[in-house]
Amino acid sequence: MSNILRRIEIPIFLTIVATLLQVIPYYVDIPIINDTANTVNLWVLLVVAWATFIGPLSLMQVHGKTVQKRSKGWYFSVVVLVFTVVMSIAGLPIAEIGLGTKNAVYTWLFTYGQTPLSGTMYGIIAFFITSAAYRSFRAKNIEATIVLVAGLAMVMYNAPIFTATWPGFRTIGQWIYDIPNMATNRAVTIGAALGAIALAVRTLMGIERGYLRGGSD
Amino acid sequence: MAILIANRIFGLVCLLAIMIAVAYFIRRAQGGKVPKVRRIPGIDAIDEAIGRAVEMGRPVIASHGIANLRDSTTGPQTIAGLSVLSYVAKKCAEVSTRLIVPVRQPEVWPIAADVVETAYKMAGKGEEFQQSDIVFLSTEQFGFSSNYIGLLMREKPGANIMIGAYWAESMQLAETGNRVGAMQISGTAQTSQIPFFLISTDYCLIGEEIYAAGAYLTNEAPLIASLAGQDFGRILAIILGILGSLLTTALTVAGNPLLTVMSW
Amino acid sequence: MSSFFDKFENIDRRWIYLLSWIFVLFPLIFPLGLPVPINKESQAWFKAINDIPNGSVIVFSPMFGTSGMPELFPMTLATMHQLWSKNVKIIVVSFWAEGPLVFQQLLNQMNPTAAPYNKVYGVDWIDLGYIPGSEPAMRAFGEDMKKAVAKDYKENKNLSEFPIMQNINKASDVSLVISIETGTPGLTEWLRQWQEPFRTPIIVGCIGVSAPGMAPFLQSGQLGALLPGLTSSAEYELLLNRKGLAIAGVDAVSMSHVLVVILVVLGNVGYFVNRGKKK
Amino acid sequence: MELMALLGVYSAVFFTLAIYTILYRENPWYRFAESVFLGLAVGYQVALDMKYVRDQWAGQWSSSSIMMVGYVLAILISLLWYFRFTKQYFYLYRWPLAIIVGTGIGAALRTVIFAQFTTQIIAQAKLNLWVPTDLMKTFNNIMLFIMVPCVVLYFWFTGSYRDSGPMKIIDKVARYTMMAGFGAGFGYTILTRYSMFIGRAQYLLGITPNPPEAVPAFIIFALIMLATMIGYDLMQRNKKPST
Repeated sequence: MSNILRRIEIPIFLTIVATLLQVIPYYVDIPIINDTANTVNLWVLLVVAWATFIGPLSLMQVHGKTVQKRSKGWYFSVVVLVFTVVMSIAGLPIAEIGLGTKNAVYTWLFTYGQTPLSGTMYGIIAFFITSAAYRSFRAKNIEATIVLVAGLAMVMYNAPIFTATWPGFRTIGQWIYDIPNMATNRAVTIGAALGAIALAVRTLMGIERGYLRGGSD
Repeated sequence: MAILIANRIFGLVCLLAIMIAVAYFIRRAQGGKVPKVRRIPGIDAIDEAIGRAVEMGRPVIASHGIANLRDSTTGPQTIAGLSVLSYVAKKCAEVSTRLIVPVRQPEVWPIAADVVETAYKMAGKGEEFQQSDIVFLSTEQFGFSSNYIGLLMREKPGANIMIGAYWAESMQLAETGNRVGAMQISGTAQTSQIPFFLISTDYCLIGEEIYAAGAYLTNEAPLIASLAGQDFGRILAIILGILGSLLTTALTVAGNPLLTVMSW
Repeated sequence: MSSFFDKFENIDRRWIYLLSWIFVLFPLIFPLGLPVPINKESQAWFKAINDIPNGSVIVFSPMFGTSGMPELFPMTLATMHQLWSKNVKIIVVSFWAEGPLVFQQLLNQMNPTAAPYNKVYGVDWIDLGYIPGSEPAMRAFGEDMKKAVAKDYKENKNLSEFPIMQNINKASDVSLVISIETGTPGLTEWLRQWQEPFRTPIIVGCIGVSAPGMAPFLQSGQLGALLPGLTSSAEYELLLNRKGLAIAGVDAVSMSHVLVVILVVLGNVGYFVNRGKKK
Repeated sequence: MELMALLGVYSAVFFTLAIYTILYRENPWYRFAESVFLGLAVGYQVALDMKYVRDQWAGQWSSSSIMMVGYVLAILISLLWYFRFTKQYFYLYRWPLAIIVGTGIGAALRTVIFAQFTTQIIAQAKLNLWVPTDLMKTFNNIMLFIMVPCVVLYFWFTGSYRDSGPMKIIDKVARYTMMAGFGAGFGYTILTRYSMFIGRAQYLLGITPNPPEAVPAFIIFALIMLATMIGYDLMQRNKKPST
């Protein structure tokens, strides 16, 4: 039994059915398939939502091990575990006992913990960029010089101190944005569309298995 | 004029044409007729970097990005990164150089380990494979990057190869690699990160080049064939665009009243 | 001279970090009041919102979390200010988990029921919270809003109980989507799930990092207007005559960018001086 | 200001500065803040997802028995996610994954051809290469007319025509175009990263509408953290000669 369930064909089959169900009604006008597709789409959202505990559980698995083994820095893992559990429980949607997104602990941790932490975490890159710009942004050859000149032009384009001094900075930056940047990104957009279509074809042919790898084998 | 007016049929025809082209090339490849792929210059750079690490007696670090395998745009990048990893592992096994692989996603770890171990076994050096050199660092983005930075500083690799999906950490890693004197090959399809790889690594694979590199190195027929199908789409896009633009210009010069329909 | 550059080349990066702190904190503590020229992006954004006809239905989507707040929150505040000052119906919905919590922080700072807005919840606007599932969720919401969202976020009541939702069922009932976003899901998903099937116009406010990628959609007209980053937010605040955090921060933007320019130029001068010496 | 809010401001300042200490060196302040971040970031989503499934039940899914069966089925399929944590049956988690991946690919495939392919080509086809009244526009349109196909062709990988002579020129044009494009990316990234830093700095400095109570907290915590880190460094330096 378990050998049959284990077969990779099952998830591949599920993927193909799920894909076709969404695509076909967009081009072929059969109301019943369209309604089914819409309902299944809503149903899938439930399956997505129920997966929500995977994050906390894997985190607890990884950090639980660290605590158990008393590995280096295990007390930081305790911190991780405590905040994961508190945040997960405080936000459970049981308004009857005062939990949920309006819960005081939940909103407090979000406003005064999550907000400053994540804003700062990503903001810290400003420093690394500055030091990298100083160290690595060199006009070594023609290509590097183009990146350098275009990059500096854009930096000036975004800073009012430059554009107020000489509006030309704005014009130059605008040109880089509208012409070479547009051309690059249009090609990238077209390429991404082609990539998505090719991925879909490989999936429908049952040969794209990247997302099914992983786990323990 | 039909080309210039957007409607569903035009899209459907394009979609079907591209899908059929991809499917056709894949079928043909399965029958043994695999299209030729251009050798990406970055691949020579990988050989050079490994050679340099050997000369210096330093290890090689190779990473496949920080994305998982599931996401539709970043998953394929991880797969491309793993394909390059298998090539790097093969080269390292041949010259008996230590290879370290930092991993962020728990689900990718077993695959990375498997890829490297297989490459070592294929080179007849299965006993040299060290599982502890496939290091799981942290699931947290910056936890991963700070550990990776630590790894670079301690091991001082001769080569640092980063191919896959990267986000904000791209520059931290590339900058540190630069500082410890590693020859660096990078590549990502995350457009916003390409500039940082471009300026701070020795060779950067741009965007879709990483897929071509992956397909080229693993020689997996369906992947190469699917590239050929995409190339068909590219040519289609270019021809339509050029013809359309010439037509627009001709009509304008002729003062054709139809143009009001498609005015800016 | 060259020894100066030698030393400078190998300077401890922490000195550069310190310079960054100084160049940002100084103009914040002592505002320089540098002039801010108004450019076409912010004008287009102002106009796009100003031109919405009375009584239209707008979907406003905070597609960002706490990490995007420093750059996007000022424009979110300003845009909501302009929207609430008009007579339009606003549906707030997010496909980023943190979206509703970010919007809650907006409500802590501005009160739509009070003057000058005097808007009634459930009649003039409604907060539908977050729908998990990314692109399929956006599709579901476009197909049938009442099925995709059972209850509102603020009062936890059925959607049919609110007057605003009486005649609004799907994307085709919406005349404009305003998406303030940091990445995926974002514009491309809106285009695929809303604009293509339902022809809904879209305008986007985004972080600077995403701005270059928006160019092809702006040029093709798929994207109606784009407000990229903090500098444009500041210009927009000026247009609204409602100075906020963006205008307060724009001096620091200028100074930090000056620092970057100086460092890059110095780095290159050093590079060429040293290279010349080696030759 | 009430106590909890004041405490909140102090924690927000503490966390902000604790993250910034990494700029000086790796240290326990940073590790602590990082751990809290990790815990919170994973925990908050549970609330929103669970609110969604509860609301959905109260909405359409409890309206008829067929819908109820569908809802229960969703729960049963979702249980398979958690087999990931078992050694023996982990592969069952691929089933819900397959359904979700398929639905996602399907949703994208419906319209990707319009949104990212044909519309872009139509925009390209509308380029007018001769605008007598506006020479700049003529020039720009011609540039786009050349640059876009070149960059698209740069990513052409298969077939033997790829290595022909004219392609070398196209590759060059494409690379120069992209370098300028990536320069633009660099410039805008600087704006975003500094905006984030500025946003946090505005909080630390209590600039309205941020709470002014942040300023004393900023000074206190900054002094404590700097003192501990620099103090530790000095201690280490003094210790060295003796060892």
